[in-house]
Amino acid sequence: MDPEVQCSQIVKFARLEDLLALGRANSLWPLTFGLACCAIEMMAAGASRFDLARFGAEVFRPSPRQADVMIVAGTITKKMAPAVKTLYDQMPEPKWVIAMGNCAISGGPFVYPGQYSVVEGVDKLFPVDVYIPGCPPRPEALIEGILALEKKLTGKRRWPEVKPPAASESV
Amino acid sequence: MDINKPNASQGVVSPSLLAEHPLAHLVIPFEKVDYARRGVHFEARVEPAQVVLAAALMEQEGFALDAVTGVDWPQDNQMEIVYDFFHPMMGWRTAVRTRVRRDLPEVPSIEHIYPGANWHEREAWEFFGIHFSGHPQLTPLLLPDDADYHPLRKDFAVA
Amino acid sequence: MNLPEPIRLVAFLVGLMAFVGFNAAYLVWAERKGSGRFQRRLGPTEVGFAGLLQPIADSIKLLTKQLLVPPTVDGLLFRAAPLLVIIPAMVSLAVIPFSENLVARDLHLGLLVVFSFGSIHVLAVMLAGWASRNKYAIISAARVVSQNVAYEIPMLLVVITILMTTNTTSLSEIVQKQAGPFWHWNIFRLDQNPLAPVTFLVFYICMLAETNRAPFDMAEAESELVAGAITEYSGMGFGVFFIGEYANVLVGCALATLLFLGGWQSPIGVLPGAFWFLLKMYVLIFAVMWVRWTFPRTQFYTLLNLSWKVLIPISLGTLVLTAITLKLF
Amino acid sequence: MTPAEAIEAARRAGNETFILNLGPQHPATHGVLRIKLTMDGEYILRAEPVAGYIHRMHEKMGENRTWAQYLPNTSRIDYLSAMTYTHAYVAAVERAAGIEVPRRAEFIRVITSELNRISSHLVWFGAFLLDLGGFTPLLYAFDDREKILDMLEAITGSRLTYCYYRFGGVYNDVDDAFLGAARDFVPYMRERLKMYETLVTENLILRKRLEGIGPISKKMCHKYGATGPVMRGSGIAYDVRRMEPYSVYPELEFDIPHYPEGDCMARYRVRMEEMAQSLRIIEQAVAMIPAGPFQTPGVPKSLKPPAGDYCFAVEAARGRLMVRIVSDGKEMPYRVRWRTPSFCNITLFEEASRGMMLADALALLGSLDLVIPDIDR
Repeated sequence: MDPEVQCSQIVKFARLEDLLALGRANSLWPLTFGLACCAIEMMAAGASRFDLARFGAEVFRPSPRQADVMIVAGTITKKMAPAVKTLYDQMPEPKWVIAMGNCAISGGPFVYPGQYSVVEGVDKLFPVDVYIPGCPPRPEALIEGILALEKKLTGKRRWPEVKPPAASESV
Repeated sequence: MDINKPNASQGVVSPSLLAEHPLAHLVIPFEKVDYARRGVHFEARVEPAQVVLAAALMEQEGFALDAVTGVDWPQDNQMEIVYDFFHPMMGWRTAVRTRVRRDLPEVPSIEHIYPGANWHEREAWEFFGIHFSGHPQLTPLLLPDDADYHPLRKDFAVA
Repeated sequence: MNLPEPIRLVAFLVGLMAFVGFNAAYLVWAERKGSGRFQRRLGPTEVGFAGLLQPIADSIKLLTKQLLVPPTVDGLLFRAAPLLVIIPAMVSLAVIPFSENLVARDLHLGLLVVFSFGSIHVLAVMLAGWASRNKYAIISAARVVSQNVAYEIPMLLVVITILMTTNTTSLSEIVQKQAGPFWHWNIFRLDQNPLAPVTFLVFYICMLAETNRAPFDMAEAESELVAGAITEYSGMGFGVFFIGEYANVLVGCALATLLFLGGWQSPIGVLPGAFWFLLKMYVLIFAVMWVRWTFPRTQFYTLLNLSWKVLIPISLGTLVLTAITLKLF
Repeated sequence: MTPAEAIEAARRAGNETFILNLGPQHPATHGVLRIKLTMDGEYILRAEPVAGYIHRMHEKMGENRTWAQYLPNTSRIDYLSAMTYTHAYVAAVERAAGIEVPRRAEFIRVITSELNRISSHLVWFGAFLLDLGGFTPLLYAFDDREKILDMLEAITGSRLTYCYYRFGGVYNDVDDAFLGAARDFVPYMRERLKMYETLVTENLILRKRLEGIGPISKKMCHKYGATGPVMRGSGIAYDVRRMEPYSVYPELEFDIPHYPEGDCMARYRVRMEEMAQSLRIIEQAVAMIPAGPFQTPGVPKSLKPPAGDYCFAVEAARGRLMVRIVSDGKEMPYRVRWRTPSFCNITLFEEASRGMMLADALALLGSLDLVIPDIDR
């Protein structure tokens, strides 16, 4: 056998990786971790009208051991930061983080010179996969965030992406 | 339960209509204040030492504690503490104010009369540094446990 | 179908494993779709047609999750507990006759086998709770033990009344005795047991409590004990408890069908078969899910009082009543 | 046996107690409230709530923004009844600066506040039953709530944190579509309340879970200053809309439901009947709303109310909300103090939950209807 034959020419790895990614993308179990106003919009997203169950994401697991996605919905304060970090570390490995709302992205409306108690953005504590802007973002925005996370996992987009009209066109 | 019968409290007696001043008999002078203008019916200015007596009188008159508010006046080197009370039956509102020195703010605690004041006073201590003597547990309530700064003081720079 | 014995046994074993695996996955799907319908929303619809691939996605994800064994945990017991949850359900399924000759091993003492293995489930959940060294898990372990002990007794008393009326412990014989049109089923045999429907109800309630299903889900009470005894389990450890729970619901409903609703007998007495057995079983399982999504959780002491002060007297009463009716008529 | 005896028995029996953290992340706390429970087996010996995990400096922000810039903050303190919080702040500043509010704006404020109260009670109803283990009512309650949010979104533009009131009126006018939708919503919601009555209130398991659990006496309410449905559940018929009448509430006909028992069931019934009363208010307000301006013209952009301190009290969904503002004549408030209802309601949890079992203590916590940023501000 030719010594230089690369393993990848013989064995095709892609298929299994795609299958696992597809399986993980379609059953993202969020951790019940509502902090403030965005938590109410997260509950509304789980309710009847904007049903998260359609994407297999409606099983809100209270224990971090059984959750895949940590949806940080609300403001992280300096007193809460260590608790959030421990929760993130307790989650088993293929885990993702959705920063929902301006507070989780950058501290939101509570950032001003001389502020003493808000952590300006969750990405200061641990890496974030999807950012959903809004204060609070609408439930559709949360579903769009979950679709974006699924696209990040599988590379394929489930529904056609609605591109906002470019500035020049919307005259 | 008789929710259809209009309850007694519907006809609240506005103090301005009362002939004689309802709190006149109290040892601490409460003067009448224009409610529509200030939102309070009666107001009294007391010395820090009389705060406990004022609270006891309010308790005896059937008032409930509404809030303990600290205000920082650096220009005249004083801190003001306002105790708000509301009457669940008659709907009256009273405010008791005291002024203490800014560098050593010290006020006796009314926690033994109104247990609800425990958290109010802890918060005032935490944000202004006003020491409530006799308070069982003056530790930070809303700030992290090791917080040693008092954020609501006017001269608060980010620690 | 008289294959040589070892091949037949292996075929049945594989068949039962597949049956339990398939059932656990698609009962979860049915529960999510059902709960969606109860709650005016669609269940999983995006994953495959009407969400049919959802259980497969869930199992793939659970299988490939990292299995976290926290350091403060009692390693051996922590790993043993999930196994102990699956084994009793599998073994009792081996004894349950799906139809005339479709039974893995038709033991003469089938009923006793099912109940003796049924009690291992309690130990497994308690072991999980104890081993994970988590305060919530320990509280839930204590709750599971007292709840199952309280509900084991009325269940066995009811089974004894059935034994008296059919005087056999072999499950297939019990079903054969209920042959003929549906008023021959034990639930309608008022001539032998005047309170037959009541005994069925008591058996059904006890089965609900045995498998920790709402409104008696004190062990895995989400809103109080975070995730109850299985808080520390992640990935497939948690998945196995899920399968164990649904397998136990399966065994419980199968037993209820065998003992009361005439196993594989058809209601109009013609062409009995496994179809009728599965139909009745799934109707009962639907009722279990229905109950879960309508009722809030009971308090813990009301739950225990219900068993000690209500169900046990009732089952004792029916036992004595059946004995009298059998003796006199 | 009374809680005190339970503690004594535990201490005497020498069985060691353990500390259970109803941690910042727990399904039953609906937010980041942490309660340190000293437990003896299933019984709670001492519960110590620890707040501050979502302290967002609302009072500090009041001092470095102008009067108008502070408006968005007011609806983020208690995002479930955001209208009433903005109403309290705006009315306090109007009282300070002596700004007149046209009648039409007052009626719009009443209608939107009552709609917001119903949507807040619906979230409480769903979350409370979620704590008791019933999953389905949450979805039904959110279904109705979406209808209210659609109405409010049509005129305010946002679903949760409305910043709709301005000094001297409201942001934009209310059109007939909104009034028609509000008018049709009242009979629809009455039907739904009847359905909740049969689905949940008459459910035997629920009654057993709530009746006689978590008794809160009048004295306790008085000592801790607990107000709102908690106080009305203990027999004191105190409602700021009646005791310190504001806006156009004196002209409207509605009752204050109150029950003497003081247990979880009483608080549950008070809130359910309050929704019915709010519907009555909306019905009358929609009928009586006059035409005319919705905002007083000529309110200066950079407002400078005269020096002094003013306060205004409003009946928020969770109880008595009092804002005390101190102005020193400049364009920025000197001090803004929020007396929020949840802050006072949580303080009685320690005394009320002594000696209870864990499940009952969580039913009591749910019946207090706490919004955690309301406690921490």
